[in-house]
Amino acid sequence: MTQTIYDNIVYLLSLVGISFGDSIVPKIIIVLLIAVLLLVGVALMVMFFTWMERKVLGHVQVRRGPMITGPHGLLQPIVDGIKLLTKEDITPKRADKWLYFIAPLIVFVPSILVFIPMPFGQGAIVSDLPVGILYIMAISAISPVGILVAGWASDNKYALLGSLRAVAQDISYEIPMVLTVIGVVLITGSLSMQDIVLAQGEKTWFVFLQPLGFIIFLIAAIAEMSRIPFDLHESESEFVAGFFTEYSGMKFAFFFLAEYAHLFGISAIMATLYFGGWQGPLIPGIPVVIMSIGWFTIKVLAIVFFTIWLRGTVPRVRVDQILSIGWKVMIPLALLNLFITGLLVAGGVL
Amino acid sequence: MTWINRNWLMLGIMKGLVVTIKHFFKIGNRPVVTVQYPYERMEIAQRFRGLHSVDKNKCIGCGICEMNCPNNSIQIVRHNKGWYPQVKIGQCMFCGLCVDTCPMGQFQFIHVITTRLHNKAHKQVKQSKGGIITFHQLLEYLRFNLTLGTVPHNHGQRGHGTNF
Amino acid sequence: MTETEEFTLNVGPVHPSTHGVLRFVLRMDGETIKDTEMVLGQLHRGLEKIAESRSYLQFVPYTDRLDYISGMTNNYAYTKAVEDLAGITVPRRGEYLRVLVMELGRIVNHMLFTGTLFLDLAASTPIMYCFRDRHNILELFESLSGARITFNYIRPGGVRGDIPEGFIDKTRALLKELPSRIDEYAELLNDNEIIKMRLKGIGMLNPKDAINYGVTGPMLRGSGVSHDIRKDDPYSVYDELDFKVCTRSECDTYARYIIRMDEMRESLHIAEQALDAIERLQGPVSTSYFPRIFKPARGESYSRIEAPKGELGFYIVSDGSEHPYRVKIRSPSFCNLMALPQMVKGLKISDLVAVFGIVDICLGDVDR
Amino acid sequence: MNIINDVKNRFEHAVVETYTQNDGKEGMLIKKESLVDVCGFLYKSGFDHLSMISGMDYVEWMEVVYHVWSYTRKENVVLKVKLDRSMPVVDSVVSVWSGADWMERETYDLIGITFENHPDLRRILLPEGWIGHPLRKDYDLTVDQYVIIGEDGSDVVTTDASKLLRKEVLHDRN
Repeated sequence: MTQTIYDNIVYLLSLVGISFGDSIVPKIIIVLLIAVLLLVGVALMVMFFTWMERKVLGHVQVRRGPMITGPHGLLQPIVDGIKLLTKEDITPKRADKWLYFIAPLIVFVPSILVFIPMPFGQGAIVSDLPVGILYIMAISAISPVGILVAGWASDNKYALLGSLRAVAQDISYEIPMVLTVIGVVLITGSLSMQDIVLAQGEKTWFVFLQPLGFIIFLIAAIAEMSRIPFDLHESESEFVAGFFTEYSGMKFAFFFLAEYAHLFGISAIMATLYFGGWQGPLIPGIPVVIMSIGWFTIKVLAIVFFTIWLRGTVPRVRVDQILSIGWKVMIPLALLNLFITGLLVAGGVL
Repeated sequence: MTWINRNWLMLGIMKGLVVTIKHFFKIGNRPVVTVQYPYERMEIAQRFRGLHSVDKNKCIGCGICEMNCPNNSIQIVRHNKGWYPQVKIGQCMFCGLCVDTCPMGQFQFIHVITTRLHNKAHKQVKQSKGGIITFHQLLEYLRFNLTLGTVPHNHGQRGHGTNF
Repeated sequence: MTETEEFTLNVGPVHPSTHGVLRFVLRMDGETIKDTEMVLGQLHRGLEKIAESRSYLQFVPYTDRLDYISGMTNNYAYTKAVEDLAGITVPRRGEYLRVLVMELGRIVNHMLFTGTLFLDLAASTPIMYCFRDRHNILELFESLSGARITFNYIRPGGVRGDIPEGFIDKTRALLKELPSRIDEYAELLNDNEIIKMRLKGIGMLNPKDAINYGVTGPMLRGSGVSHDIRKDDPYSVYDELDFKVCTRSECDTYARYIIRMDEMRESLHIAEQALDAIERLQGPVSTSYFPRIFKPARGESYSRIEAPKGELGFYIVSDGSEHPYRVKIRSPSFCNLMALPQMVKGLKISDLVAVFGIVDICLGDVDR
Repeated sequence: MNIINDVKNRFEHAVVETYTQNDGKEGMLIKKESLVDVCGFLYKSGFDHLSMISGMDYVEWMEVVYHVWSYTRKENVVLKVKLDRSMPVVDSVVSVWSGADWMERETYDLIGITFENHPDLRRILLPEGWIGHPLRKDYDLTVDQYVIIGEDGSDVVTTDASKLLRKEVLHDRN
């Protein structure tokens, strides 16, 4: 049984001399604390991503990116957040009010829930679910529903077309993604994220064992994250802003948060599945927990940097092309990868 | 689609990625070209057509500039016992015909492109050290951004963009 | 078979990829375009009517506002019509200076074209690189004319002012630097698989249709018709310069994009020759005296030049008075845009954006 | 310019007179009844590029001017048709050059010349319902016309400025 954040907090408290028996109230308080910690952590990460995206893209494009607010514009995400919160929240006259309101939440909540079985570091996992990766895949499959709802409820043709595109793309890329994940699971023999990380500590990073699987996962992940070249969710040159054309203010902020939380989530999954998660060389003198979280963060940032770099290089793929790549190329390849992995695992090679 | 099947290596995208990463790390002659406007300004050419200025002592108020203005934005008005051209900047399209046709050569463009309000806001931003600005300065900066003409104003109150 | 229902999609007038204020009314079947209708006129300023109440010289700054991306060629097209009308000849040094600025203007236009085209395809980097280099050319224009977009530089009888101090050196340095920049665009964009996927095989316009629709400029040359007014109906000093007409026969948008890349290089070549000539020749750049009250004889003239976007023509009728009796503008954007419905029929809406980007219009030029 | 002679030979009575523009381009004034025939003949003789159509208002009469260019022969030719100002009607040449479509619409819009047999003769630059044709010499420039959004979302042209959203338009004029 691996340690979770909860266990660690209880352990730390017992060190200071606080302990509690079976009473439920402190437990709930600790759980709520963890939830807040998770939210804040994700929000901070998202803020950092938005800053990093603007900065990296700026330097790719011979610009500087944000410079005014704070040193090198580090406070820019906070200013942006304040701006978004203070903006007028518009609901179109003919929109389906209730669905229009609920859609950002349907998109936002799963993108946070994804982090529950995510091993951020040694002992830094909210809950080590035995079905971890399956849970993640299942939860992240909810957000297309929210996108569809948002597009439909806006009563706007751009939003509707954009959401249909987004859903078609999400669904068609989830299949190769799950199929490649099965390859990893076959090698590990467990669905738990923590076990996958530990297995990579014993063997080697799965990116070396599963190169084909990794490439398929990478492409599918970029599509799932809805980043250029697969950002049909927005497709701003055709559909203005895709499914959130009509959204503004707080609701838009939710979509924005969800998008970047999704980016974080999928980068984290990729780091966990293929780059050894929080595993990495330890420097003596630094606590293992902090060191492992550091390694995890570095890996995630490297993946995010790659997506931003890619965004600065390539244009968007057309909708029929993206779907035919998904169905005609990615899924057969993912099946091939699964087949080879299965053979190797059955043969005892892996 | 048949096409992509033949280009699995995506060499073109790789080449592009190399170009962009070169820019990111500033390899070769690829510097950042942004000019941080309130703090630094670009050099303005000698012939730049900014706001107008007239040498008060030499202008004879002949009205040739008024005649040559394509937009009728120049009027000769009385000012301190003399007649001088007055330019409606909001209407002017800075073609330079008035300057070219001035017989005395005293109608000129000066290298001023910002108005008083802009200058004030820029001063506020400039005074801030190291990019950290106070709340008051932030408000001033926001007001400067808001009054650039995109935001609707109350009726009767003119936008600052045209009220130079 | 499932039944589908057609619907109308309104794109514009305010939309990220209409390059201004153009409105499309699309009849769509899902994502496929069945029919395109364009609603123009949101930027109609009545320039032709304005011309009737301005003197010949006063109208020059208005031509800057036509195709506000390449003001120099607009100035020249109008100026040439006036000079034809009145029979004015310009000193050769002035003509070379005009050719220099026009060819630099062509590079400016094509850089903006490249940037916005790929911005429409959602690649945000090319526009930054293009604007970086465009800025350097605009600096030159600023030192020449005093403005960066609305030059009012070429005027009947010559140009507004001789070259300033240090202009030759700066231009030479720029002409040395630009080829490597253009090569870098090519490296970044030309071989990119996604760009090829997006641009190849769409927006087809066969040579016969292209001619019949009155499409001109790079659009026509992309359809395999080797025609360039600079070569076939030479004006200014183009018959003394060495350059070739870039033509491709694929008839698709990718060919039209590559043609613009090639034209940038050709323009650099022309600009170099023009710069050499300016350095070599002595003398004034404009006729010694262009009358302030200018009354050409009765008559009419039609002059057309190869503007970056296509054939730009001015038809001027004079009744012997100070003001032109009628100025008619044949704008390339207007005529090229007419062929768009033909090119996008049956394509996806994402292709509409790409094809529209490749037509390279400027709404100031379309609506006048 | 032998094309003019060709036209003269082919259509004996169509050419009223020939002239030369100030810039040396040869032109001919033809009768409006035979316009489409002459244009068809020109197209067949290689004049495949219709450079522009301009409408002219000479107060007493009206003219339509066609500037045509040949890609193969690399020659210009100018055609002119004289119209009655009270009823300016001429045949459309869209059947010859498809590119004439928008040019004729523009001419119709701005100067009020009607083109018969045009597939879709509507205003193009100005909204439907605009009063008058601006490029005519008797167009009343003192009347302000505004385009407002009507009840059903379509453009409505009005001379009544009181319904404008932006009232400062009026203030600025004075």
